[in-house]
Amino acid sequence: MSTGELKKGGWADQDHVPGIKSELLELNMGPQHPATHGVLRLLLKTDGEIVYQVTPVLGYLHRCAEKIAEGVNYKQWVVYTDRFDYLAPMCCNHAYVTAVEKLMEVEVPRRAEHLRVVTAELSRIASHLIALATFGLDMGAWTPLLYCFREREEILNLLERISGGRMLYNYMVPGGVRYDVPNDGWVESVLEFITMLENKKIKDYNDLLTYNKIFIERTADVGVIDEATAKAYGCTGPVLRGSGVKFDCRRDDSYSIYDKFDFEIPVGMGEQGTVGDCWDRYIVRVREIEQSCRIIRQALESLPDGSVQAIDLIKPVKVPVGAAYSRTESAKGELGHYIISDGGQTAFRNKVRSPSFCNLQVVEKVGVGQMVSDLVALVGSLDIVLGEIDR
Amino acid sequence: MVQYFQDIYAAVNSAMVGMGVTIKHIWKKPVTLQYPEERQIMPERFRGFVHNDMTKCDSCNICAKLCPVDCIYIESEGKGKDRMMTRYAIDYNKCIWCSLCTENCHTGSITMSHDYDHSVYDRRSLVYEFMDPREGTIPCHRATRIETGWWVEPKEEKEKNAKPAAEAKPAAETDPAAGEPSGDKGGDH
Amino acid sequence: MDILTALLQGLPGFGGMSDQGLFITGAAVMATLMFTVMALCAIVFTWMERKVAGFIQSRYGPMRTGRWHGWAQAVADMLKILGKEDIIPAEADKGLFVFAPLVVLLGSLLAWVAVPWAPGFVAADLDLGLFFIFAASSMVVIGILMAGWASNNKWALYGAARGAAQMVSYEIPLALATIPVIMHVGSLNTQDIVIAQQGGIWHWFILRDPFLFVAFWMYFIASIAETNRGPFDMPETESELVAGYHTEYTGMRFAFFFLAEYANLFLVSLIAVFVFLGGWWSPIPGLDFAPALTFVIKGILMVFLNMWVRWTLPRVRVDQLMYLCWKVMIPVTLLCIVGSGILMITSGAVG
Amino acid sequence: MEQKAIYDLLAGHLGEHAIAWHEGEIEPWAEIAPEGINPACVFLRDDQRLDFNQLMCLSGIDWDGFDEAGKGKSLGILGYTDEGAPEASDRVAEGDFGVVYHLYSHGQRHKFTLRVRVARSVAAVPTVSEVWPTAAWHEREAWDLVGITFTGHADLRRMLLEESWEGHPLRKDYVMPASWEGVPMDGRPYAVNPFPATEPEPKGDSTPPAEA
Repeated sequence: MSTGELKKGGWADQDHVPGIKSELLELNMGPQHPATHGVLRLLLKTDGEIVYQVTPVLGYLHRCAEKIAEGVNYKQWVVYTDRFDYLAPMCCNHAYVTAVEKLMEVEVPRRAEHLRVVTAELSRIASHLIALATFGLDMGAWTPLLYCFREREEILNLLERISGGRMLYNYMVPGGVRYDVPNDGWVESVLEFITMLENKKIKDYNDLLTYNKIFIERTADVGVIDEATAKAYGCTGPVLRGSGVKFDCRRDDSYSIYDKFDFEIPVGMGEQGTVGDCWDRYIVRVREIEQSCRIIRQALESLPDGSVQAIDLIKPVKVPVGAAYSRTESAKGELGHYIISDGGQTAFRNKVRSPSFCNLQVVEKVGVGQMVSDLVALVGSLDIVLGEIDR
Repeated sequence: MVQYFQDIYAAVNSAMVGMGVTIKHIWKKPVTLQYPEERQIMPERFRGFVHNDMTKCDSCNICAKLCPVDCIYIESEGKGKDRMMTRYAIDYNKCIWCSLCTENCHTGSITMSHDYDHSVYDRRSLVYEFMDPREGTIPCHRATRIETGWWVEPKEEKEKNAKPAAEAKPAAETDPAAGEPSGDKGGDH
Repeated sequence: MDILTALLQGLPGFGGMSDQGLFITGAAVMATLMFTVMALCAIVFTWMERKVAGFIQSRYGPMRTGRWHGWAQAVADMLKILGKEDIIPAEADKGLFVFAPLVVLLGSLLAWVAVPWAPGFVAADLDLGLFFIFAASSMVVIGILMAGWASNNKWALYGAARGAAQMVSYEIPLALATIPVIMHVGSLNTQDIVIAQQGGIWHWFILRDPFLFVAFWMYFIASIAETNRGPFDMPETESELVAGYHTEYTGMRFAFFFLAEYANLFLVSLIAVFVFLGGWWSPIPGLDFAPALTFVIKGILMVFLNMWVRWTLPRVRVDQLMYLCWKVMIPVTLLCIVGSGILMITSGAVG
Repeated sequence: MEQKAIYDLLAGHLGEHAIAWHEGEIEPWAEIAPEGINPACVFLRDDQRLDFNQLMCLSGIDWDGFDEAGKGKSLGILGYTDEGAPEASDRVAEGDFGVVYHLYSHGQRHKFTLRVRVARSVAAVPTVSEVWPTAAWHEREAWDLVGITFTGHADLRRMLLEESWEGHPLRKDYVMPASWEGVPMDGRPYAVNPFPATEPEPKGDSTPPAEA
């Protein structure tokens, strides 16, 4: 049944028994619900298992980050960017410092750029692992969750060794990174880890989840976001690529030193169903993990010597007057910062364009006509993080 | 019809493959640690609870200003040579372990410790007062400090000592075999 | 039951009892025994489930309570759950709400009476034993519907509706899968079914002919669905329906559901054992020293298989579940009946 | 396509609604009159040479108190006093509101920035949510936090804040609430630790001792 037909009237709108008016069932999915990945609330109107209307209600995790940005200085606000997408904080750090540096027009040391790329890609892998894990969990597969968390734990350990933080790193500063590589064989550990991940673990995930027939049945042809919808709704990241659009900020709007590396952009090809279904979005993430491993290997093998900070850490960051929108490819999609500077130490306005915020909006359209179980699959495959949506 | 049987075959086959993966893991050693007995070794740069060494701190207020969440409270009385620090407190309810305070400390008094295990029954207990009430106020001015026996590490020396000190300290602490777990020191109620 | 009655007669003080009195006393003893076994298996299997899940997932599971691998964790949990506040939602249908867990528990408890633990050791040696088991366990679905409706919670209602559809449907392949065995035995008596499998592993029904082998796996899949466990845990589906039909239940009433789930799990495993896997007979003929123990060990292995499946596979969607039942399992089980029948005739087993 | 060339095309289409072109900064931008924003966006999306099929970002801005001189002397935001009371100011806010649109074309691979400025007394801009559906949420957020009305928006409700919230926090003259629905919201720090340490701290040990 197409969306149009469903909206016009289903079983519920008809007068089945004379004198008894049937209605759609209003259902609150969240804010406390296992499948909404945090404190998202979806107001559903359903007829049995079929969803007729989805209205996301946001704001349960709103922390006034943009207001705070007008009160703290540029270096202090790096700390807050960690808290947006707390599953890939390095990517958020990277996005913010890129935006500040764009305004400052400062040259970042090469070594720092390499370290930024390595840590951001590790963070991206960690985030994608969580995405696989929680998507599997939404589909009822418990065990991949623990396996993915096990590998994520390794990444957290690696990032903890270089930055000191386990989850919220505060590692990058405008003009470089805070610390150089620790002298305890960190580079070797990272290489060892990504080799293990590429060779063994991804195969495990594929065996256990990706090519499982039940999983394919649950995700293929479900929640199809076609290319036009994805673009119109501003979807980015794996959601856009899952719809078959070969677009990646790292390649097509290159920032940092991503143009120096050789990697591919995986896109959804409708292998198990239609292009842009949940399975495509899922497999894009799996393949991106492999590509991230490639980038990390290249970045570490060509790690140059030198300093890691262009600006003295002790000095406060002053940004010349101007406004710039800078976008980067975070784990969830295009993470943009629009910074308006008045020449002082504090941003006049800092708007954050978070990928999950824009990706989630598509639920309003695509969620209609799905079954409740498929809606769970759809929300899971969008891989949203509420810290980023509500900011 | 062929598709029907192919689907059944795919379902059975992929289920068997998946079950092969899980049964393989039953025989492997679990990766989790039994927490209070086994602890992860904290890396050198680990950012635990903030610690301030009162013998070095001269109440310059930079850490309080740099703190993005205003969790450091410093109070002092008097001016110039007679300035006395009366309170140095950190509110761990607010602290976000960002380590910005340690970066600009010119005396090197404020550091990130390796302690992370710090549960309390009353959240007001997490406002930690670093000054011992019995020792009274602490002079802030350098000359006065040297006169009264409080010592401030000179800046040049600090830079020289910074690296070996930082490396030596965690080595002793992170070894789980060396002594009791750090959480047991302070967490007794 | 006969053995028990005979035993009781031998005991001092019971000798002078009338037959009726002996029967009632025996029934009471048996019922207590069964309930204890049920409660015990819920405790043992929750612990086992956690350990199995733990080791499958690269972790230990409970390790603290009771020192050795947290063996007392399930006991502690049971005590905790009994001590919890009993909440009945204000808008709930109180009568149904209170009654529903009892119906579920009763349904699974009743079915236990026909389980053949050892030669002659069965609570009620019914001529229609297997039929009785299936009939009694279908009462569970009424309890689930009652619970979902009475909770006055939309998620619970969803869970109940899904659960009813699922369990009613899956009873058909569940029963159909056992029909080839019944054809071989020529009896529905549970004792007879086991006795027919005497003589080593090659006489077990699972290995008698290929159709019975398929029928066993059909039974296995249907039994997972019948016990509402993953990958067919439609009534609960914690990632979709929060907790399904028992969303609003707490304390003792929740414990009843919990108890019934694990009792049911063990029950269907035991049915699989005595119908397909030779009951109390050991795989090698002549080693039948402890029939009841063999029976229970086989049951536990089946429970393990069940858990292994649960912690591996993702959950199917509710319409796919129905597809699987009506379009795959029922045709296949029917095929098994026909095929097995033809093999019986060609091999001359029936004249 | 060059940014300036895009603007020329746009200006040719819009006429008087295209106010100015700002070159020479890090990010060049075109200033459009509020009335012209909808035709401008439709043109930018539908013209095959431009093909802006994605709205990257839409930001609402309160330009009140902005230091044009670039000395960093913009008006600070109002917070809480040390006593925990909301700071207040007698100043009447007068700056304009602005909306910034960042566009991207997947086909042509070029970006463009549009800016709109409206007087504080008007505070209304036509919606572009029919041009790009993604604008609907961005506009709701801008309405919620900055208080710019988007005329023609189908569903202009609060996005991140509670429906009953008063004021728009990202306005520069926003006064922090003293309480919300009975919950005090003062920025007061915790009082002195009622359980201070009695043992002197062991020197050199980096473990902060807990309370007694």
